[in-house]
Formats: sequence, C-alpha cells, structure tokens
Amino acid sequence: MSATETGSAAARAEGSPESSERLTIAQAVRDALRDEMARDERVIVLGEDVGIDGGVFRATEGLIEAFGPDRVIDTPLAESAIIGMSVGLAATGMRPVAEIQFMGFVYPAVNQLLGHAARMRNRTRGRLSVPMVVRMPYGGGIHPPEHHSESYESLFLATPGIKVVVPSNPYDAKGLLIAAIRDDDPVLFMEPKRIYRAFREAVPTTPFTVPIGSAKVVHEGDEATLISWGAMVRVCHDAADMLARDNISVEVVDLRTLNPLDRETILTSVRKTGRAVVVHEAPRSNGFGGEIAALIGEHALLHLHAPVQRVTGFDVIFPLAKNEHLYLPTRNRIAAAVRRTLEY
Amino acid sequence: MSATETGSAAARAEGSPESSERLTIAQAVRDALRDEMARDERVIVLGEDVGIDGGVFRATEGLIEAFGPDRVIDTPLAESAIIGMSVGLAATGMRPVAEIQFMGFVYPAVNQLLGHAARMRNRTRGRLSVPMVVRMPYGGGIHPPEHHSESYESLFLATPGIKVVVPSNPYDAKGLLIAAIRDDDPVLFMEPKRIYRAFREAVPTTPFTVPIGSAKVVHEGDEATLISWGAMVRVCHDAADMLARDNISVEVVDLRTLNPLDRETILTSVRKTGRAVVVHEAPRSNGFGGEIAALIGEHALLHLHAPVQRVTGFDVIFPLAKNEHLYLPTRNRIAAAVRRTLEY
Amino acid sequence: MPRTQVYHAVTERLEILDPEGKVDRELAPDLPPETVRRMYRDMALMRAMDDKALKLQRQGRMGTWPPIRGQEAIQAGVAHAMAEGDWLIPAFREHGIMLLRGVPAHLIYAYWAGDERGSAFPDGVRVFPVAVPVGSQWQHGAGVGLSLKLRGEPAVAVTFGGDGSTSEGDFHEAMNCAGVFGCQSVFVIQNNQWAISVPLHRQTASETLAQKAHAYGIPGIQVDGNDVFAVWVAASEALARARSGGGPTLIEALTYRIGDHTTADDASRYRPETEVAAWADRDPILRLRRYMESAGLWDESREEALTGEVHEWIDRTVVNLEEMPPQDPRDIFTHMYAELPPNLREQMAEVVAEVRT
Amino acid sequence: MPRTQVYHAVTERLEILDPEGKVDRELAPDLPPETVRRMYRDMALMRAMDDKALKLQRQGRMGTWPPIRGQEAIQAGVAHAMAEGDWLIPAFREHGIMLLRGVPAHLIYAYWAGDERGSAFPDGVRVFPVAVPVGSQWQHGAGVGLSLKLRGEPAVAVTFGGDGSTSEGDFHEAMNCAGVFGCQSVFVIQNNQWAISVPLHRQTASETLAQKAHAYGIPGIQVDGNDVFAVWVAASEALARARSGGGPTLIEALTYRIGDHTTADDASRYRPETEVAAWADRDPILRLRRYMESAGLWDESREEALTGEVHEWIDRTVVNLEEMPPQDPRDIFTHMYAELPPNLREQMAEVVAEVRT
Ligand SMILES: Cc1ncc(C[n+]2csc(CCOP(=O)(O)OP(=O)(O)O)c2C)c(N)n1
Ligand SMILES: Cc1ncc(C[n+]2csc(CCOP(=O)(O)OP(=O)(O)O)c2C)c(N)n1
Ligand SMILES: [Mg+2]
Ligand SMILES: [Mg+2]
Repeated sequence: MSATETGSAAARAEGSPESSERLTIAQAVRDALRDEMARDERVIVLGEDVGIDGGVFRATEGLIEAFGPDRVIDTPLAESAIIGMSVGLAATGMRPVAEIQFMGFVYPAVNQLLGHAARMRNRTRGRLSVPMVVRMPYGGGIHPPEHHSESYESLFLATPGIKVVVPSNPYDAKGLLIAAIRDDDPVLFMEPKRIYRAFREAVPTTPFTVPIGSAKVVHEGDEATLISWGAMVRVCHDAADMLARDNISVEVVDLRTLNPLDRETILTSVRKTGRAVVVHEAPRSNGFGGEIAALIGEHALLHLHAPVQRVTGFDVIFPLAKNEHLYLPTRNRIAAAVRRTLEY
Repeated sequence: MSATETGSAAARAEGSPESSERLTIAQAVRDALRDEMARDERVIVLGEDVGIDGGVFRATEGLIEAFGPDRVIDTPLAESAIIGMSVGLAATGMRPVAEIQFMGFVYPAVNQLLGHAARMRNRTRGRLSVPMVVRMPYGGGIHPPEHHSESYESLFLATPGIKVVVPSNPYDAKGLLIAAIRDDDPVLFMEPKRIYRAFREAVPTTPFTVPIGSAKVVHEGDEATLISWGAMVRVCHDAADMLARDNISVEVVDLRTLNPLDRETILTSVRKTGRAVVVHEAPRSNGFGGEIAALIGEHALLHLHAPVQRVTGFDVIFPLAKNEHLYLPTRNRIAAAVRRTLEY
Repeated sequence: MPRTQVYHAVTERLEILDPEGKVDRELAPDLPPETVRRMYRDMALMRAMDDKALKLQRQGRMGTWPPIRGQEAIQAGVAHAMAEGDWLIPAFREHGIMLLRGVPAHLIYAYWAGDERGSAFPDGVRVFPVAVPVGSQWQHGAGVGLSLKLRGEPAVAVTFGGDGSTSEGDFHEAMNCAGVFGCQSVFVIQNNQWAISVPLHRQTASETLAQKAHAYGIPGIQVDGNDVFAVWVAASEALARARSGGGPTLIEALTYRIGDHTTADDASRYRPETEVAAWADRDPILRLRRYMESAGLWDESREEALTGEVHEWIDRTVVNLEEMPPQDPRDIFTHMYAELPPNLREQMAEVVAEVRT
Repeated sequence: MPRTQVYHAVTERLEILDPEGKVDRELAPDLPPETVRRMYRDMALMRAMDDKALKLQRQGRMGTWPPIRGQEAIQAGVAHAMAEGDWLIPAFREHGIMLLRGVPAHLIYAYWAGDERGSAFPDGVRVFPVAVPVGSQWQHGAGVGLSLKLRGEPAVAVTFGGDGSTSEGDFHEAMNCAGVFGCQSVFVIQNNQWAISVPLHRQTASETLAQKAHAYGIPGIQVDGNDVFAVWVAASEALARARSGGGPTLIEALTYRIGDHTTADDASRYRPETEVAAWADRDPILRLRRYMESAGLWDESREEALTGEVHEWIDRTVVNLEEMPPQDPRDIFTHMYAELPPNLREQMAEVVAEVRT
C-alpha cells in the first residue's frame, strides 16, 4: 500500500461517505473549517492574513467571502493576542479556531497557551473551559527562512492541558480538525506544511470526525514498528517500501494524536514486532521520541529484541535551506535504524 | 553520608578553599554574584525587584549597595524585555545575569530565550554570541499561589542552544553559578527555591567553579541508581537512607547540569546497578525523565534488570497549597519505585 | 507644510470628592442616598475582608494574601457602575470587586488559602478567576469584549490590572486589538504606584498611564482612585460608550498600595513610612464618610449598625471557609480535560493507592 | 480643579523634499553635493540589489526574498545620519541599510539563498543578523542602547521594524524600557502600510505610529519616508539626542511596500493596483534625481556612469555569491555552543558518516 492510498483506505474503514472529493491536506483543512462554520455559528476563525488573503498557505481561502469579516478575522500581528483573545472568546461561549502562521511563531503565545488556555478548566474546577483550536503549519521541507520549519510539539506535551493533534493525510486532516473544533478543550492542531499540497485523497464532502486520541496502524508488518506522525509518516511508508524490497516487514503506526497518547496501539505493535523506531522532525534530545521510548521500556521491556531507535532531527537549530537535507530524517536513515534493530 | 554533608565533601574533592563560610543556597548564589561582579565589570544583574528589595528571595541582597544601580538594575515588569535586552547587552560585550522572579513567569520570555539567545551564535556562525545567565527559582514545596511552583526545564531541553544547570546544594550553587557566568553561551540557572534556606554548608569564600556538564555520584550504592537534580536530590538521599535500613543499597546521581548531559556518569552507574529510577518534579509525560529512560534503554538495555521507573509530578497543573503534597515526589514514592525494580 | 501637527494628544484627570469629603457640585453624580450609603457599606465589607485575611494569614489559616487597603473606592466605584451581564476579568488584587460582582467571600478566602474550589464560582457569576501572570488578563478582557460584540450582547468586559502590568507586552497587544476591533471592553488600571518594590517612575517614563491610550486610538482618562464618585462617573461613561458600540476605554485610577505587596513582602525595605502615611490620610472610606456626614446621609448610629453587620458577615465568612468539606484527592486530575485520558486515569489510581496507604 | 489636563502633547510630521523634487528651503539640510549624490548612488545600489534578487529568485538561484522597492530613502537617509561605531539592528527588510553599514552584498544574498554564512559579517561590522520573529528585534535595540550607555560609548543602537511589528508586545516593552533607562537608541518604523495582507488601519486604531511614543514618555516624529532629506534630518536629530544622553526616539517613516510581501506572496490578491501605482509615482529615487537635476547636481552622463557602475557591482555580487565554497556539513553543529558537547559530537559523526555513504 503506498502512502497516498492510506487516507482513502481510512475513509473506507472509518466512515461511510455518501460522496467524496479528491482533496489536498490544505483543502481538507479548509473544508473542515467551512463545514463547522456552517454547522455552528459559534465557530470563528482568526489569525494573521486568514481573511482576504486566505492564509499564507490558502487554508482559509474563501471563508471570508462565505462567512464575512465578523467570523473570519484578520488580527493585528500579535500572537499572544490571538491566543489570549481566543481564551476570552472561548470562555464566554465562542469556538475560536486561531491560526498561528508558522509554528516557529508560537513562542510569543506560549504564556497564553500554557499559562491560561491549558489551565482554565482545572483552575476553575470545571466552571470555565476553553474550547478552542490553534492551527499551525509545522515542520521542514519547504526551504524557507529561519523559524519557518520548526516542530515544537514537545513544548506542548511537556506541560499538560492541551491536546495535540497531527494529521498525516487529507482524510484525517478533515476528520481530526472537525473533532478538534467540537472538542471541549483546547487543541493544538499541527499541519504538516511540507505535504499541504503533496497529494490528493478522497475525502467525504459531508462532515465527519476522526477520534482524537486514537493512533492507527497504517501499514502492517511484523519485524519492526515505525512510530511517527504528520509529514514523517510518508517517509516511514517510503522506508517500509524500501525495506520490503529486502524482505524486511515493518509496521507503521501513525500516532495522529500526541496528547492524549494512544499508548495501547503502540505497545500492541511493539509487543508483536519486538523492535521499534520512532521518527520525528524535532531535535532528538527530549523530543517526543524519548517519551515513546521510555513508555515502551516501561511497558514492553521484555518484548524488546533491541533498543528503541530514534530517527529525528539533530540537537541543532533547524538549518536554512541549503542544509535542510542534512537535518530531516530520510527513508535511508529510517531504514538504517530498522536494520540496526535487526542486527542487534 | 547525609544530604547536608555532600557539599562540603564536594568542596574537599573539587577545590582547595583557603577559607570557607557556612551558607544557604540563597547566600551562595549571592556570594557568586558578588564575587563575579567584583572580578569582571561586564557582569551586571537585572530583573524585577533585584535592587533595593534584594530579590523576593533575597538572592541579590546587598548587591545594589555594593555595585550601584547601573550594575544592579530593577527592570520594568516585562520578562520578554529582561531577556530581550539581555540578548542585546550580551551580544555587545556585557555579561548580564538576568533574574526571572519565578520559573512560572518565564513563558513571556520564551521567544527571546529560545528564538534568539539560543540561536545567535549558530545564526551568525559564531560572530555574535550571548554570554548570559538567566537565574530563576523553580519547583514546589513553598505553598504559594498558582504559577509559583513550576519546573519547566523540559521547554529548554527540547530545543537546543541553552545550557541548563540546577544545583542541589550551596557549594554547587556557588561553583556552578560562577561557571555559568563565565560560560560563553546562555545558561539557564534553576534555583531550588524549596531549599533556598533549608540548610547550610561550608562554601569557599573565594571564587571557584564547578564544571558545567558534569554529574556527580553523591551517594554510592549497587542495587539501583536514583537519578535526579535540584531539590529532589535531598528527597532521593532520604529515600536512600530509608532503603538502607532495609539493607537495600542505592546510588544517587545528582545531574547538576541537564544540558549538556553527562550521560557517561548515568550509564556507568546504571550498568553497575542494573536498575534506574529517575526523579523529578515536572509532569511525567515528556519530562526529562523520559529522555533519561530513553538514553538508558539505548545504551544500557542489556544491563537492565527492570524497566526504568519515573517518580515525578503528575500530568496535571501544579496544585495549589492544599494539594501540593499529592503532587510532589516523596521518599516513599521513590522507595516504592526502587522496590518495584527489585521485585521485577 | 513641512513640519505639521499630525496628532494632538490631551489627557484629563477627573476628581470630584476631595480628601476632606467636599464634592465638586457641578461634576458630582446624582446618586440616590441609598446608593451612596451602599457604596460606603461595600467598601467597609472590603476593608473587613482584607483585615481579617491578614489576621488569618498570621494565624496560619490563610496562604499568601495581597491586601487591597486603600484601593476600595476603585473597586466599589466600578462595581456600582457595572450592569448585570457585564463580565469582570480581575488580576489578583480585586477581591473587593469580585465580592461585589457575586463571588462569595468564603470562596475568595478559599482561593488564597490554596484551594482551587475558590475559583469555582456559582452559576451566573460572570467573573474570571484570579490571573496570576501579570498583564495576561488584559488579553482576556479584549477577547471577552469581542465575544460580546460578535454575539450582539449589550454587556461589557471590565478588566483590571496594576500599574506594573502596563509594562508587559500583553497590555499593549490587548489595548491595540481592542482599539482595532472596537471591543466592548473597559480597562481599569489600579495605579497604586508600586509593583512590589518598583515605583512607577521606574516602571515607565510616561507622565501618566492614561496617556498610553493615545498609542491605541482609544479614549483614556485618569481619575482619583480614592474618590468613589470620580471612579463611578468615569466608569459609567466608559461602560456606556462600550455598551453602545463606541469601543473601549482605558481608565487609570490613581491610588496607593497602603499595605505590603503581599503577606510575603516587607514594604519597609524599599519605601519610606512617610509616603505611606501621607496616603493613609487620603483614605477612600474615610473620605466618603466625611462627605456622607456633611450631607446628612450618615451618623454614629448608622455607623454602629454597619460595624455590627460587617462583623457578623466576616465571622460567617470564616465559618463558611472552614466548614468547606475536604477535597477529594482525585480533584487534581478530574478537571484537566472534559474527559479523563488514560494517562491521568492511571496516575489518579497511583494517588488513590498512596492516599490509602 | 475637577477636570484637569494632565498631559498635553503633539506629534509632528516632517517633509522636506516633495514628489516633484522641490525642497523646503528652510528645512533642507545643508549637505555637500557629494553627499547628496552619494545618497542617490546608494539608493541605486539598493534598487539594483533588489531587482537582481527577484530575478535570481525566479531562476531558482535565490530563496524567499522580501523586496525593499520604494523604501530606499529611509534606509539611505538613516545610514547617512549614522556614525562609525553605531549599531544597526535590522528586522528583515533592511538589506539596503545593512549594505550601507558594511555587510557585503553577496553575504546578504547568501543569507536569503539559505546559507547561514550570510550572517557571518566581517569583523567590525556593527550589524545584527536578520531577525525573523516580527517585533523581537526592538528588544535587542533597547538592550544594545543600554549596553552603550552603561559602557559610556558615544554610539547609538538604531533598530528597524515594520508597521506590523508595532502590534507585538515586544515593541511595547522595548520602547517602555528604553524610556525608563534612557537607552542610547533610535527606533525606526518603516511604515510601508501593509503587513502581508493586513493594512495599517486593521493593525492599529491610532492615527499615526509616531504618536505611540506618548505612551513611553519619549519623543516621536513622523517623516515622509520617501524623502531622503526628511529622514536624514529626523534621524540626525534623534541620533544626536541619543548620543548626548538625551534618550531614545521613535521615528515613523511613512512609505509604501511597492512589491509583494516576499517572493512567496501575491499582493494582487489583497490590494488594488491603483494604490500601488499612486505610490510608485512617489518613488524616492526619482524624487531625489529630480531635485539633483534641478539643483544642477546631476545630469545624463553622471546617470550613465552610475548605471554602469551599478551593473558591474551587481554582477560581481552574483559572482561572489556563487563562488562561495560549499559548506561543511559539520557546520550545522559547530556553532551551537562555544564548545561541542558530547551529544553533538555524536550526531555530527552520524551526519559525516551519512554524507560519505
Ligand atoms: C508575568 C509575571 N511576572 C512576575 C510576577 C510576580 N509579581 C506578582 S505581582 C507583581 C507586581 C505587580 O505590580 P502591579 O501590576 O502594579 O500590581 P499590584 O501588585 O501593585 O496590584 C509581580 C512582579 C507575576 N505574577 N507575573
Ligand atoms: C512573530 C512573527 N509572526 C508572524 C510572522 C510572519 N510574518 C513575516 S513578515 C510579516 C508581516 C510584517 O509586517 P511589517 O512589520 O509591517 O513589516 P513589512 O513586511 O511590511 O516590512 C509576518 C506576519 C513572523 N515572521 N514573526
Ligand atoms: Mg501596582
Ligand atoms: Mg509593513
């Protein structure tokens, strides 16, 4: 099964769409926004350039025309305000879907995200909640200037209160985003910008949800488990294909949600294969790969034939365009890691 | 060896002080600042209430009287400015030692810390550097209002470019802080507020350094290794004492520096004992304990008699005073974890 | 026209009731005597709540407490100008107005005693919980003001913060966005002239805080914050403007932090007693009493009756606080998310097991 | 005195050279002809650098490029007012002034072509690297201005940023701190009226950006940013003030972003061609040329000579860019810290091994 087929397979498995359209991830995101805005008038979209420009990746294209400037709000250039105002909006009955233009620009909003959005329900023992979604393109591969390639998921996983969701294909993008908008808690929605337009898949035209908190085996195998999310899932598929040519059978788990984590799907696969390789774009040290390796060690130590491998970015600043290729995990690096687990 | 003796033992081992004084951690911090300010006029201190008030924990007491308001600078209430201005100061020849009043208030400064301080040297391929120290009290145990008990080290460990140092006793506090001030890169210096004044130790009155990047075995043992840092080191000592009464011999490793990590000291101990328990205050998921467990799994898998255990805070917002005791690791929880590894 | 004026900035200060209790007859609001007496009573409740909290703290029955002494007129004046349905977004020195907006006093105490249930206000109380990260709440006030506008609710979001909080970036972003979006928001700075040990002139080089409004194209006004009438008038104007679509207003209420920053602070380390004493003379409660007495609205017997009422109320408050049932240890997990995820379920079981042992 | 003015101030706009090239004789600075011609030449270099970069980008030889067309007078005017030893802290649309302050053109190109060595400026060049996170650089400018003051250096930190960047909290904190500390700083807003697709009136409700200075108790002035003389005069005044201990100044230079936001943007999606055309008529280079011609400082033959010089320079720049030796793969590790820590040593070995295979 090639990477581009996973989504439609998912569609067959999880929904029963009356009709579908072949969409890119960017289009699926827009589709989800449009469906939910039509269904629920509390849903509004706000962020930098989300209005007439339709977002720098066009993920909000057409929304302002459809829903007007009161529901598709171009904000001043102020990330802390985008999130801080969304906290106020969400706590008083709205369902804001905020966009941070690139994940590299989420830092100024960290105080509002982790200091307030993530805490309001607990702080008030359930009286106020913050049902908001924060969408942001993340990750490398597009050769942009500095701060445009980051994967900062670890910041939001090391402090509790925010769900973190990362689709790897158009079907999941729509289904997960709708689930996120309907969720009663803040959800960080990381969009793999590198594959925003890389391929199309059949996506139901009607609204549907993919449950938050459930990972998925997107490629079956029995000698090793690749665990990944977002844009790296495709690279894992490629590595699996490469290895298959050498008769090495690997399973690929697409986490889809990083918090809450679907630990059981990971452990079931690793207990079966006995080998695990985690693949992510963020730096290795203290990345989410470490957490997954720790969990596997805690719960499946005796099943492990080899140490869990981490194929990740390095512990450096994400390089500018000319050196991006040195940094990002490749199918070769993944395949080599699988081989290391087999040769251990 | 009891916890209060480790520092003076360290003094004997690492330096040869002509004279020493019995100081608390807070006093040792102040001592280090005073020594370095006297030695190097580029060193300045800035932050909220660091001047005439002497800092809310008195760690800068007396400095403004000694060095004047041009070198001990009370800033406006603006954490991003404290760090952002320090970047400008450090890149042009000063050695700012910034204070963030509590680690829970570092969020507004994250953009400047991770987006600039951590990146300037790499960004300019070494032309500009940012030799600054950011001191901040961290951790629980003092029953304060919300946001005053946090341990956010993971944020700074998941993104590269900032060294992270955490002393657990007065001797190390002085030696590590002096090393941090002399370091040519940005250093986050986490001060265990819970034990700021808990005990005194002999600390040399003359300047000395404890090297950044080196952990230390502070209690020898051979059945399990406790790995910790900061205020939790004392709790580990207590747990070790408890276990010793049952003839269980555990080793305690005080990391002292979290980045760069002294992996060898950890691995040497774990290879010897075959069991490891990591103890920290931050939430369990994606905390630094996961990284350490992952490293042990990667490099010492075949030595492990049991899964690495994590005794940590929970994946919740740090509770207000009345529930603090439910959250923080205790010697009982640590001892129970050690027993689990022995019974595995 | 080579050097032209492109902007002309004026900022005004409003004062109505002077320290001796004399009012400016032209500007004095036409308030029913009952309302004036109510304002006085409300300030007396605040003072009692504050004094009692400090006592409880010294007895170890209260956590860190930030006193509001001297700042009561701001909180009473704004509260009396607000309408039902308006939201209050406090910082952390707003116990007085939180009380007047419907938060039960024993919950206010519970919060500062270290119990999260203190922020679980009763249904219908439109008050945000205490915001500890200085300045962050300004953003929420802009957001709530936008929320009200988008939904066509004729209510206003009233946000409080200190002079020190105006230095944070969030203050700026909130004011700027509120200006752009015409939020139904009123922003009240309790300028008590100190941010812990930092005096106002080390906080900003601007002569007033009200003039910061010029940066955002919104109205700004300075009022004597120890003058409940001036506060009421300025707040009423601002609320009416916001309610009718006229956009946000910044109010600087000039006052003084008579007490320590909190019970963990010792202000004598950094400021002269004489300064404190001078401001104690400008006490907002005393001032209103002088006015009421000279206007024939108040006398000794009313004062005695009030004192009795207040005593009884504060004693009941302490009883209510101390009669709160103990918390369930599971509470630290229960409210993290709408539904408990697997990791928290597991951790909750750990805690329950440990509490049992 | 119940309603009193507590603040009263004005904000001025300075214009000297009008679009037709006529100067205000009273205000015109007394610049030697050579300096005026040099300003013109410098702007011509900027224009050439910009045009060539766009071409290279279309050919795939350049990464994302933010054009500076139309904003050259601000950058030339400020650069000419600066002295040796002054620091420049740019945002990301300051290629022109970076060039004039000593950054070799091929390094500017290298940076935007995706090579970190483009920010390794030669020794003695007092220029900060490009700051991508909008608004963050204002803080560095305040810090450098404080650094200069503390060390008694008679130099100034000149920081640039866009109109959009004034909405970020960091702008506010930097201005406020600079005011409190009397930093030796000059802050220049290139108000090109757009922040990607967001026009100025959606960025702030304040009538001008210069008036934001009132919030910080520092001088602010608006200048015609397409008028190199007005920029030079305002910058010279501000630099002199900062240098002599008079504190910081905020300068708003009004201009227009003639090009797309960057080569990744298509501005025709969100703004009318007519607006762009109107501003193209106010071109700063054309304007100065008209003045020079009418003042007898310039003629066809000088223009031809300059065109030749510029062509040659830009071609050499491209050659210099493309002759840069390839990077060592280890470079992504080498400069993370002063010394390579163990984890990076190990990871570096991984990369070296992979590059070899
Ligand atoms: C972001 C942040 N930084 C620092 C603190 C610590 N702190 C608590 S209150 C305070 C001073 C606040 O001054 P001001 O805004 O004037 O309010 P006041 O205390 O005078 O009411 C400080 C520094 C904090 N709570 N949040
Ligand atoms: C913190 C941050 N948020 C968003 C961006 C994306 N971005 C880059 S430039 C820009 C607009 C900047 O506008 P302005 O400050 O007016 O400068 P101009 O581009 O007009 O020169 C935006 C939104 C960024 N680089 N940094
Ligand atoms: Mg104050
Ligand atoms: Mg602009």
